[in-house]
Amino acid sequence: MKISFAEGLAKAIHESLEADARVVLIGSGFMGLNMAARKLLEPSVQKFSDRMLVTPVSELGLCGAAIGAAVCGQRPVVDIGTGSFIFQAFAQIVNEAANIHYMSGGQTSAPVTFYCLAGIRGGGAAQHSHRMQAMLGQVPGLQILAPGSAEDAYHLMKWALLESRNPSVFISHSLLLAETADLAPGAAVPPVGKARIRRPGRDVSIIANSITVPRALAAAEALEREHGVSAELVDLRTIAPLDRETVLQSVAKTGRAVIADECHRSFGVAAEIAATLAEEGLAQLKAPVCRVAVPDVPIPFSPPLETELTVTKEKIVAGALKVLGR
Amino acid sequence: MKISFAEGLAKAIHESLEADARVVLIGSGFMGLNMAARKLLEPSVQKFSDRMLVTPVSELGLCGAAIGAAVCGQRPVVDIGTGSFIFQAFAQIVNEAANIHYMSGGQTSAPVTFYCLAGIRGGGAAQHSHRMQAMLGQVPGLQILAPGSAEDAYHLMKWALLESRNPSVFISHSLLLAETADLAPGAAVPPVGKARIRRPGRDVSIIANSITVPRALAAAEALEREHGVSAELVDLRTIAPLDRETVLQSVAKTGRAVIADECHRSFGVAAEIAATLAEEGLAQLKAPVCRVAVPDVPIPFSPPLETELTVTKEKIVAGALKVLGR
Amino acid sequence: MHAKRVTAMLRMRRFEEQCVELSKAGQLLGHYHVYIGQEATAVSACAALTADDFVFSTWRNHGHLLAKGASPQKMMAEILGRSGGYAGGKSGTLHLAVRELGVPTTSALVGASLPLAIGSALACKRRGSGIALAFFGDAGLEEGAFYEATLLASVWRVPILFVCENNSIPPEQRKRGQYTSSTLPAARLLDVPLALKVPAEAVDGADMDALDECFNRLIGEVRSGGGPRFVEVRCTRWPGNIMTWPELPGGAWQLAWAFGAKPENAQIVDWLASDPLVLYLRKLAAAGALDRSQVEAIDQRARTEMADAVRFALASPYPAPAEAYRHVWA
Amino acid sequence: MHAKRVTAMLRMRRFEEQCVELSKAGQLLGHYHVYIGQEATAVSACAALTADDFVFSTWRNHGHLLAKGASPQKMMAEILGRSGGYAGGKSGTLHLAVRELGVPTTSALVGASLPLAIGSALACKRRGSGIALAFFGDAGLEEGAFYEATLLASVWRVPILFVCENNSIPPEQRKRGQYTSSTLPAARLLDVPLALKVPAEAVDGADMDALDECFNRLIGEVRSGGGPRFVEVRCTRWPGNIMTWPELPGGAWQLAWAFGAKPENAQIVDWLASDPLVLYLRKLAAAGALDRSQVEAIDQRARTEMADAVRFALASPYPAPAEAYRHVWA
Ligand SMILES: Cc1ncc(C[n+]2csc(CCOP(=O)(O)OP(=O)(O)O)c2C)c(N)n1
Ligand SMILES: Cc1ncc(C[n+]2csc(CCOP(=O)(O)OP(=O)(O)O)c2C)c(N)n1
Ligand SMILES: [Mg+2]
Ligand SMILES: [Mg+2]
Repeated sequence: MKISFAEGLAKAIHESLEADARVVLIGSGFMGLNMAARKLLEPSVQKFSDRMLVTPVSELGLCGAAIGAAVCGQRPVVDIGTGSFIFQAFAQIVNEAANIHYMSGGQTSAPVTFYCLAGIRGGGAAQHSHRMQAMLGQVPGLQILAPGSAEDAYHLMKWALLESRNPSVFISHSLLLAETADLAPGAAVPPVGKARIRRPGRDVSIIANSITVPRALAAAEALEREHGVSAELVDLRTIAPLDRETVLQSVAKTGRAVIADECHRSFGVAAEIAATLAEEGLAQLKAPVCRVAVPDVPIPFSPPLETELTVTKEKIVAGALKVLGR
Repeated sequence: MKISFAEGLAKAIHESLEADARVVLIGSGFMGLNMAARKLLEPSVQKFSDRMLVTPVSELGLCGAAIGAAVCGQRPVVDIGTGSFIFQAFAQIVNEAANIHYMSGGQTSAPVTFYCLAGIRGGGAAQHSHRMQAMLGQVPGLQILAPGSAEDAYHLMKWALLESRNPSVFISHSLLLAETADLAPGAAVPPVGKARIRRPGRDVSIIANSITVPRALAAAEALEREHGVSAELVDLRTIAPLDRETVLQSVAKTGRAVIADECHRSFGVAAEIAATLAEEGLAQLKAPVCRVAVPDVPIPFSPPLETELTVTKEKIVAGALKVLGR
Repeated sequence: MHAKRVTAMLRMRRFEEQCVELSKAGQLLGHYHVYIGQEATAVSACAALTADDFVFSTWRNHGHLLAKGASPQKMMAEILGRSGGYAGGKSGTLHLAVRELGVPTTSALVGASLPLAIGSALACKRRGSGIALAFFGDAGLEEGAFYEATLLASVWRVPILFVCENNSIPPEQRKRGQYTSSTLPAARLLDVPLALKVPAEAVDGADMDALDECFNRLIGEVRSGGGPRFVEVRCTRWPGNIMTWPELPGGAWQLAWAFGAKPENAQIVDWLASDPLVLYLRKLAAAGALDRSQVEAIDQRARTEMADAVRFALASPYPAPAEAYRHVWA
Repeated sequence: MHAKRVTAMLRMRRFEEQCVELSKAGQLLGHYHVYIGQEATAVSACAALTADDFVFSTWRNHGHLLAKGASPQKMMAEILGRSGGYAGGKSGTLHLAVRELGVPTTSALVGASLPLAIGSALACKRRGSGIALAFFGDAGLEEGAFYEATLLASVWRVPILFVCENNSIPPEQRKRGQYTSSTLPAARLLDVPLALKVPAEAVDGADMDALDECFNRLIGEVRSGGGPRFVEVRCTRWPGNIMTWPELPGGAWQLAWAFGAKPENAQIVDWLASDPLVLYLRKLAAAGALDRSQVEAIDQRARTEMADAVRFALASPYPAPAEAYRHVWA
């Protein structure tokens, strides 16, 4: 069954509402400004209106309430809207949700999901384009889900809503909503925390997450087609837990690593992967690693400026050729 | 002249208030709960009471007001208190202060200083022990000052209050307040953004910031004394700008790197340094780099548990011996 | 004075209509917000300001900037992301700011400009000149940032005027006290600032004379050291603002509508009873202060000016890619 | 019932005195906060709660937990960071929580527990049983988190009682309406929740009977679906809480003070007029409801129990270092 990322989200939300009465929606704008995608949620909005809460523009309060409800037995998902609004709620997410299980000595858990549409989306400018997966990587106790495909949008959302025992930040991306994939019923799904090899290869490993997954896939195909390079694509799927093992195994095989990540270059997801390689995979590295990330610059509105900073297929190809010494 | 870190701060604040009428203090608890250190600020509190604002417990509002005042010609420093309270103000610091210059196309600047006492301080537990230098490293437009010595506490604070043209987060540390150093009048001070070689060495580079600077210095001395190892200590001083060049030069000389950092291990300062080495210093590395950082675990209250997670002299020594293959 | 006000309002309206057209034509990328139906507020409030004052706005800033004297050409170029814009294309519509006109920075986050505005007022108080004025929407009152900013304004007694443009008021309730916006549980929106001892009142945003009286008085009080003031401007949402992306229901606004002609679109017919421009024009005409031909001349100039602004903007090149790396650091 | 209340209050007071002593002796590391002078509030409020209810507290949580029935031994062990504590030493005093008693998590950030409490109340509403009660200090009203939480409570009409323990009220103003705490600019602290349509009132925190009446009524209203309620408990700061680290000015509290003996310390003499325990004991004695010897027996048991708690805690080993890695993930 071919589904889109947006369909995957809508399906996961609907099925979760059906499966567990403790699932509550705090907000319902999961598709952002994408009107077509919004329609996909209509059936849930209709059928489960009593499980959706009216939401003033109070991100801190809403996220805190979601945590409190989770702590007391519900399984809420709160729609933060654009990823950049997560900063309004940082105190609750970073200093409450993440710590509750630990500081209660394991007495209490908070299976809450914070959902947002993060990333460089076209015209979002400096204040609506944040990617926060790396920042949140500094927060032990938070799961960071960053699906790069429709099937993972479905699987990870459903897992977060029905199975997870810990707080999760679900990082969606406006520019992924229309991506499609096969949702094969009964196909094996890697456990949460395990990366996926989206494409096997021999010459170079490309490590990607969220929006960079389809771009890296396109890059890998171009590398094959145009340069005879066999690139392996590792889709991290989750930033916490981070599947270092799969990354190390892939690089052990290829000897070369390009990390494609939409975070800012410094202190980004690419930094953590590169550091892991410097620490645990050094002997396998045949060439310096290459981070293909967003420069350390706020996101400008003007389209050509935004494009200049964006991680594209072309830049990933260039990164791969560089680590291959071509 | 021997001064303590706390004296350096107090001296910088006092001299800045004297030198520039635009310097305003929003809050005045710069020394936290350290009563002795608080006394050092008394003269400023007395003399400049009209330049200190009453502060309700409203971190978001206070930081935002400081930014607004800076934008309109003042040079405010806002005392956030414990570093963990910065999350209350994240929306203003991360999404306003950092972006103002850029998104106005260079029209407006915001020379504001956000001050806090961050870090693992003994008994702070999960909610009062945050180190945020790495998280903030994902925010282009923010300067991150993380002095590890009394003289840098003085120089960086004075620079932030009187000279800086951009917003700065000044990361102080309760456990550094009593550290002393020589403040030689007329001694050359490296420009902001330049690391200091605190101790030259041949066999291994130790890269440190904030509280890990004195601990790494002690480790370097122990390495020399007890193991005949000559360790070079690079004190980063600022996390943004980050002086990658000095790190690369040091590692080019020693071939080995240990990064001592109080952030959580994943996505921490150590990750960015290790990534830089994997990308730009790979050929010089004679051994895998070693991160000596805080495990990805919230900070527990209980003293032995806190100690278990803390970056100590001993762990830095062990890290150095490890990269030396001993 | 009347002609000046009418000119200012018509310029805003024609500017915004150009934005809608550009968006439809695919030239204006991303989300944007227009000020149609709220023009009287910016015109009246900014008329009482001086060059020393600071103004803070939101995503819905076009009218505020025009009222402060910004160039429609540079604004439009900015909105289209061109090098000739005020920020060289970096801000777009969301963060339009003109420092030299007292608009140093524009936040597009709900409530976020309010703490900044308090700091600006603090700077005014410290240097002994000017005041701060913050325009914001009714949803601003749902953010903790609004609350903390109000608290600080009250504790520090800084010279700030909070101008909450409540554009969710149905026509019949525009002049009455009840609060009818989104999700604030207050009986009256004013009750929140009042609880923090910030004097607060409401004014009809469709009544230019009431606005003038109100802003002159409140800005006078703030300027003379009276501390913060809060005003809720009650206006009725223009039907073109109800969709996610602004549209022009019934086409461009027609001057004839102010002089008896009836729009075809029923929503517009209803809304005209709340249109500050129509109400003002009718009042002026009734008083013989400004006749239709004078208004037509003003409108013609406004249309020409805004068409020129669009031409200027479209002719302005996009910035060179290397510009992306400038202005990270001052 | 009287004996039960006196017992509860004395247990809290003797527990806190032990904390001060342990801190002086260097056994209690880090900052901590004691509940002396506010005991009547927790005793009265928690008496009206059931096992289905949830309680949220702050850094000043010892009294609240004891009132909910927590074991002084496990509390003290936790406060000292020992393995026998409720969180195995991980929480310390700041985050003391006992899930099985309805205290699932304790935040030590000003205002931060309030959104959590709203969510808890939402959970109660959804499952159809229980209510949430949030104890917090007067500075909580300075945080945007308080504002947003109150707003949500009002919009969602969830069953929550906000209990603001305003411990900054000078004795002569304890019963009057004026707000005298830190830096909130409101005339009355109540004005803020009232503005958001949350019914609010004040009660004298030194008057056990007034507290009982108030909490019984308000919790009844909340429990029967009346939506949120807010109460400001007005109490006078105990002199030992004025320093950065708590002290025992004039030594441990003496029962004789309730029966005519005069403390040597002048601050304590003044404060006794606001001590809920002294006032309650005098009232009971005057009414012949409880005599001195009965109280002495109660006090003796409380002292013994708390001395035992300290012994238990000191005998409890520190957790093994490997424990640091447990409970990051559920
Ligand atoms: C912190 C934050 N949350 C959410 C948004 C998304 N958002 C943009 S405009 C808007 C509604 C604003 O309504 P109002 O304040 O009444 O202003 P209006 O657009 O009606 O002028 C929202 C929720 C945002 N920009 N910032
Ligand atoms: C967000 C945050 N800011 C600041 C602090 C530091 N702090 C701890 S207690 C306190 C004062 C609290 O006063 P109040 O709420 O009246 O409670 P009380 O201690 O008087 O019971 C402050 C400012 C904090 N813990 N959290
Ligand atoms: Mg509105
Ligand atoms: Mg208090």
